[in-house]
Amino acid sequence: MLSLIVFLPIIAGLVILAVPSSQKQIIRIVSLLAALAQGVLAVLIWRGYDPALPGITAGPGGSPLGSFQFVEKIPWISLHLGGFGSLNIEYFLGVDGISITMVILTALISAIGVLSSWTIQKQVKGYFILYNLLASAMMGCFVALDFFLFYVFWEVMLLPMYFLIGIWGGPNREYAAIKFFLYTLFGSVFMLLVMIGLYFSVTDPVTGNHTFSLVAMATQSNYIKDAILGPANVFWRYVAFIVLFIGFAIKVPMFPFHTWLPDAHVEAPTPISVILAGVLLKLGTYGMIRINFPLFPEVFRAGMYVIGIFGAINIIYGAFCALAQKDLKKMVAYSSISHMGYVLLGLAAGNSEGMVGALYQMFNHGTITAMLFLLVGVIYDRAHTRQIEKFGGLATYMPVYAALVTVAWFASLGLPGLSGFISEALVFVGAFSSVTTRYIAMVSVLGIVFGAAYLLWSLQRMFLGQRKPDAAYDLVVGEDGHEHIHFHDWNGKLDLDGRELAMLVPLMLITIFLGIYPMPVLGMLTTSINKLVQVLSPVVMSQM
Amino acid sequence: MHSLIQLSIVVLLLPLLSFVILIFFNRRLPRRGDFIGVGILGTAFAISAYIFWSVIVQTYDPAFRIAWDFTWIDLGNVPGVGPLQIKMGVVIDNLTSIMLAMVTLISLLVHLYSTGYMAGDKNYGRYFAFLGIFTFSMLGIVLSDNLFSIYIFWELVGLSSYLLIGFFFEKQSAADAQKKAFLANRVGDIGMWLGILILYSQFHTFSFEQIYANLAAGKFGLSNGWLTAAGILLFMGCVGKSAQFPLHVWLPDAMEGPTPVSALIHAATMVAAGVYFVARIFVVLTPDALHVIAFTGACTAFMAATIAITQNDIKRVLAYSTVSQLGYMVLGLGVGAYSAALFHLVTHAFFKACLFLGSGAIIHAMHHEQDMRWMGGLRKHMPWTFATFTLATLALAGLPLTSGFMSKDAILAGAIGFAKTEGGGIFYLIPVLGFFSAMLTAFYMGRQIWLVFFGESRTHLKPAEDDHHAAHHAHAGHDAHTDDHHQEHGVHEVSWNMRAPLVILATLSIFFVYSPDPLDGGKGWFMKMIQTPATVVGEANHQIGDLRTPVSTATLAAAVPNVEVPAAEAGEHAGAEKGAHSYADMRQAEIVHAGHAAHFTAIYISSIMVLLGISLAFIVYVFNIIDPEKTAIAIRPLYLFSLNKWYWDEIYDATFIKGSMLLANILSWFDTTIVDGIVNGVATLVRNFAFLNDGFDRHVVDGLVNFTAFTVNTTGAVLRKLQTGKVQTYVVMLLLAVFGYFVFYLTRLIY
Amino acid sequence: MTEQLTTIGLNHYLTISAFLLGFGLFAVITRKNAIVVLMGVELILNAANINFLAFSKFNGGMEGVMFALFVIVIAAAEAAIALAIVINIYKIFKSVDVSSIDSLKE
Amino acid sequence: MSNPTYTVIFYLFAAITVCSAAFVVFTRNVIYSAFSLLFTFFGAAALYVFLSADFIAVTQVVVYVGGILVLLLFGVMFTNSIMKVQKSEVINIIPGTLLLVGMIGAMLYTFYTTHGWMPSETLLQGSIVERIGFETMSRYVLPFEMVSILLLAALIGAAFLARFDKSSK
Repeated sequence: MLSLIVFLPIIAGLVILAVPSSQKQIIRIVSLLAALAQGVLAVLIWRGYDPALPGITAGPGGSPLGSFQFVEKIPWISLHLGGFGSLNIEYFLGVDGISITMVILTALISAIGVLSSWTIQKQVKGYFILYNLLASAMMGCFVALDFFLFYVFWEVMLLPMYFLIGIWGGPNREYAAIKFFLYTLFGSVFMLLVMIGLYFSVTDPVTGNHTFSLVAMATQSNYIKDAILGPANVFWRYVAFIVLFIGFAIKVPMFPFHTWLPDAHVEAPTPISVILAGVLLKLGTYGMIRINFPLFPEVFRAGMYVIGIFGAINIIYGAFCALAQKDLKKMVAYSSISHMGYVLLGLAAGNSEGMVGALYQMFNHGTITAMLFLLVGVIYDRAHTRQIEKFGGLATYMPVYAALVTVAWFASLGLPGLSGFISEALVFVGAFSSVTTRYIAMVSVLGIVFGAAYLLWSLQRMFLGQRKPDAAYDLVVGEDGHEHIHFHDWNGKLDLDGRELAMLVPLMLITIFLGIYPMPVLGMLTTSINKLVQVLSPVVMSQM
Repeated sequence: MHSLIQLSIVVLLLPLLSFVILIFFNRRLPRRGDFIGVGILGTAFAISAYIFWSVIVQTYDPAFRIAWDFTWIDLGNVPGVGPLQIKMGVVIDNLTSIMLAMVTLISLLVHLYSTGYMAGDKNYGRYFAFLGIFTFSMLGIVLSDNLFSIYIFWELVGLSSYLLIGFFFEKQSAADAQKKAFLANRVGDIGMWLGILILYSQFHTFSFEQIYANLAAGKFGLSNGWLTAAGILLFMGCVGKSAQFPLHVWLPDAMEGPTPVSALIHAATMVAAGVYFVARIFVVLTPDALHVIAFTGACTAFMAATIAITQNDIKRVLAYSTVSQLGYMVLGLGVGAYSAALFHLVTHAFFKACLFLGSGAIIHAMHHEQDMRWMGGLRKHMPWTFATFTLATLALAGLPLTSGFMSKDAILAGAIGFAKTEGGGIFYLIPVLGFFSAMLTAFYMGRQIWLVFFGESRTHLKPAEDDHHAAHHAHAGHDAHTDDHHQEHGVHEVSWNMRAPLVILATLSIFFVYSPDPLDGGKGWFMKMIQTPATVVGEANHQIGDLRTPVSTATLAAAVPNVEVPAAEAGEHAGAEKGAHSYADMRQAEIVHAGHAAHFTAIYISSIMVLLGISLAFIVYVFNIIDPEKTAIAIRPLYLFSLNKWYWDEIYDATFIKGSMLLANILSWFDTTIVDGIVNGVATLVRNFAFLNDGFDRHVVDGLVNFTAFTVNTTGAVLRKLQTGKVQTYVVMLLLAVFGYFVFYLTRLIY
Repeated sequence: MTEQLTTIGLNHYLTISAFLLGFGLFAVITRKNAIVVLMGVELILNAANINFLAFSKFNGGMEGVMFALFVIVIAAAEAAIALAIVINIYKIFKSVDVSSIDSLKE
Repeated sequence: MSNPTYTVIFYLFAAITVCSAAFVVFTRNVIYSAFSLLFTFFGAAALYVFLSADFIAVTQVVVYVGGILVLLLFGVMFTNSIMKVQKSEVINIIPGTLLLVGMIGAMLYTFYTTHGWMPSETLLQGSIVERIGFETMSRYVLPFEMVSILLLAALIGAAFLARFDKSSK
């Protein structure tokens, strides 16, 4: 099941490989079908998922079964390294509460991305092959339970992203692409070191030899006492936590490591921005939840407030930067920096409310930001510019677009009734309830106002009022006597066309539904999160 | 589930239904579906009228309360807390049922009125949809039984107000106003949210009941300072929503919206929501928090009144008077005159809605002329409007026989009592400010009446091209129905669907609706039904147990004629009635007692003040004994100070807005220059190191290598001769090699 | 000696194939005309065939025969391809002079 | 087998083969060499018959004479004007000659000095067509199939290479 959902896009990619590159429509349809099939599988997994099983750590008897679901566990690589002993790598997939939502999100966003890639004209074949590879790698990251496998998917993900930005990107694409690539590579190199260190300090309780299994690693009793990252080696455990955290924080992106994001977004084509903001950023926080925190709980508890402070910086700093942007897409990019700050804050809270909020925020941010970038892409297709000053009074002429933008913008600023609100609220509830992050939460509440400020301001400048004299479009009086606007070299539908609606409306419905009744997602989360909070709580640590 | 609960949920959902229908299908429906909005609201009002009837009239019980809730979010078995659910719910008590009836009634009237006022607008259908969602959110606030859902509907009210203020979004001013309103509300909401968080973080619940029970049981884990902070922070929500100083600036700008919207949202209901919320959380407010609230209210009332006297825009005058009246209510709550404040909320809702709708009628008749300086003499042309407007004005000014008189006087009495109880001194500032604002109110309302309705028409005095007027004609389509010539004969009485609401609202501003005794609201049903709940904080003696035990207290409450009795009887009889009237701590009891002692003092002073104000208005505007222009010049600085609204907008613009924009620019510069600069710098550093390394490589390592390289080079030069590129040459070499091996093999073979 | 000349043994065939091989190599090496080079190749293949068949004849196995068969088939394929290539070369270089085709040089 | 006529015929064909091969190599005219190659092939076929591989001989005639030679002639006609004698068409003649003489000499020396050949007493007798068929279908079926695929590929490849190229026109 999981292998299928992971490798389906790659299969589609191979099929596309066989299609002659002139058959653009066939290529698109093939990848769309693959994405839809993935979606169907995701729904099946969702239906078959049992929210009662906690996950996070091994179930009874140290085996993942009974704790994780849809588990696929077969030996993959087994090398004998002489002095180092033997290297056992497993092909180990499985989902629990914290990955099931991400799996669904990934399937959803991939499908949306394919639809949005319909307008790509340059080297369609290569584009979609890389796209499908990327989709597979992302899905793999979320379901991999073997650290080595996770790392493989993690690295595989980089390359297509690099090319997709570097070839299909905007004018300054090479710079953005190489920046993204180096940043992430920098992070993952450390991850590799920590991974090897962990391998040699963890033994599988069942077989007794070293293992990469994250499930085994998540149980502190599996650590060899005086191994390099064993419980005795406090210093190295701290170092490992920090470098691992940096590796993930780059993906999030967290404050000092965030500068690749605006460049990448501004240069990337719309579907890639959607994927990037919708799924890739989540990988950072997902990695923290899956790997960073449960493997080093005591370090996490020591560093809670630092993470919280960085989260607050992300929230407020991102909001301010967004307030100052002139490029709409850059503004949205900074807004997603700000919103990922909420995730960090919720994680730093370390209690169930906060962590549930953080995970729910990951899901909602995926859908909402995807919506934002799609909407930005819509106007960019028409006007070939994203300068906010170049618009004005659009609401009069593109009512549907204006309405959708309003909903998306309000969802992004956390309006009740839309999903973003609940997650932010839960994050704040959690962060405030935990004594560690209480004051941080009080500061970061400011983010609510400034978030509203930049979003409403851009909304006003672009859609309300009258057309600006130097706007990117002309006013023409149509045959019906009313004034219409006309974009230079755009002869498509003025307002949203069917394809764009097909991309946006589902996301919008999800946002509204989850804003009114969040339990479908939260119900899957809570058990695992409560288990995770237990794992992270000092009580469990003291027991061993 | 109690039948009233079901009905109330129906009431809550009906306007939402209207919103959904109209937002999607208004263009397909006849008349853009306005009848749907009106009809649905009519139904909603009928149901809530039934609720009102069965709660207030049938079960005549001050402690009436039914609630129902359901699990909205289930967080499972949370470590350290245990099973944790976030519940949503509905509560119906006297306050709720009264608010329910009030909101639906005014909303219905505004819907009806708008069918006339907004007729012909190009977004006519959307307008009714927005009214629908606003009513939905407002009812949500009224019905909520927990802080979380109140916060949700709070924000939704903000949203609908945003949408409605910016209804004419082509106007830049409207777009600015809606943004300003939303942001100002957000600032308030932050405080409110933090207050909610403080309470939640201790009790892990949002429900009023559980929070109060826990507080009363003294389970609050943090220091008392936190509790006061919680009260003040929660109050900040009210500051934002009901436009209290210092966040009042958005309300006057909100007048950019259509006038019926101003009547519904920015006079009657939404701004009152803040006061309602403070009343809901009244019991958690510590005395210190109450002091803050009282002073805020007093300042607001006074400041707004001083601003109102110099405004020329008819709607702005009313807006500032709204701010001022809201200040009264907050003041009332602050001083502990709980029921008086809520009484004023209701009465004010009716007469202020009447005033706004009347001004709307005038503006409509004057073809979107809003400046009072160019009106006048409308008395003859619009008798209905004149009558109702005047009646509402008297109520607002607080003359006897009106509803406003009773409520305002009750508040002021409470203020005096409060000052007395708190031991005078600075606290006397509050009643003083209150009375002074009462005088100012009378003055500016008299001025308005005179300028608008009396004298001769001054339309011709108006400067030829007036940007204000042009701005009104700017929003397209809105003038479709108004012929552009606005001579006097264009002025005429408005049609019935705009007149009927005026009449109804005016009727509701007369005293007998509320109390048999025109001089004492305390004798009326309202003050009996709405009674001060026992505080659960401060020096509370924990009587939370019998705070809300309906049945036993019902008969008692019915038996008690009016409010000061329990305080009196509290002295005589045993504490049975204490439970009944729920003065959990003596402080409140004293305040109320002193308030009722000060009842007639308040009446006298306020009547004198009102008469003073009205006579001043007459002196200035009717008999022209004092010429307003000359006065204005005489006290020019004060005049300008008032005319420019105490320069609040300028101050905020200079400090917060400019400041945050500056900060934003600085930070983004920091982002692109410093942070990114560091990143790129590291990259360059690495590259330079690479170059350095390369140089070392070339000069030292290569130095050793070069000799080998040279030899290799020469041999290569020789061997290159053989590289002819001709296949056959290669074949020759190959074969020579083979031949060589062959010979070698043969020699081996031989020897 | 006469006996050796009159009774036809393995060496006779080997001698013939040796000559064919030598001539073929000579042609491949020295001739400039690509066609003639091809002919040389054919000669070499024939030499090989003769050897195959001779050996299989003189130790009674079938392997040599089969391989000869395959060699013929492959020779046919090779000839076809090679000639096609020659034609292309002629199209491009307007000559079949092998020595003038030295783009392998740089 | 010391049948004199047999011996004579063998020498005759051997002479035809070798001489025509020499003529192929040494004549300067492509057409001549092509035609004399014909004789070489026939001679070779005859020798195959002597080696009691008559099927191979027939194949040799059919494939080489019928196919390859015709191909070669076509090639010649495509590339040269017929009967034209090309001047200076030999390169590195010295190593060529050396190799020719050396190789042949060395090989003959080897053949006639080594007595390593020990012909088994069971010689290949009679017609072997049936056995070829049997072997082809049983033991050499995989090479057989591979060769057929190779032929197909060669066919397509040749057609592709020598196709009428529009772009060059």
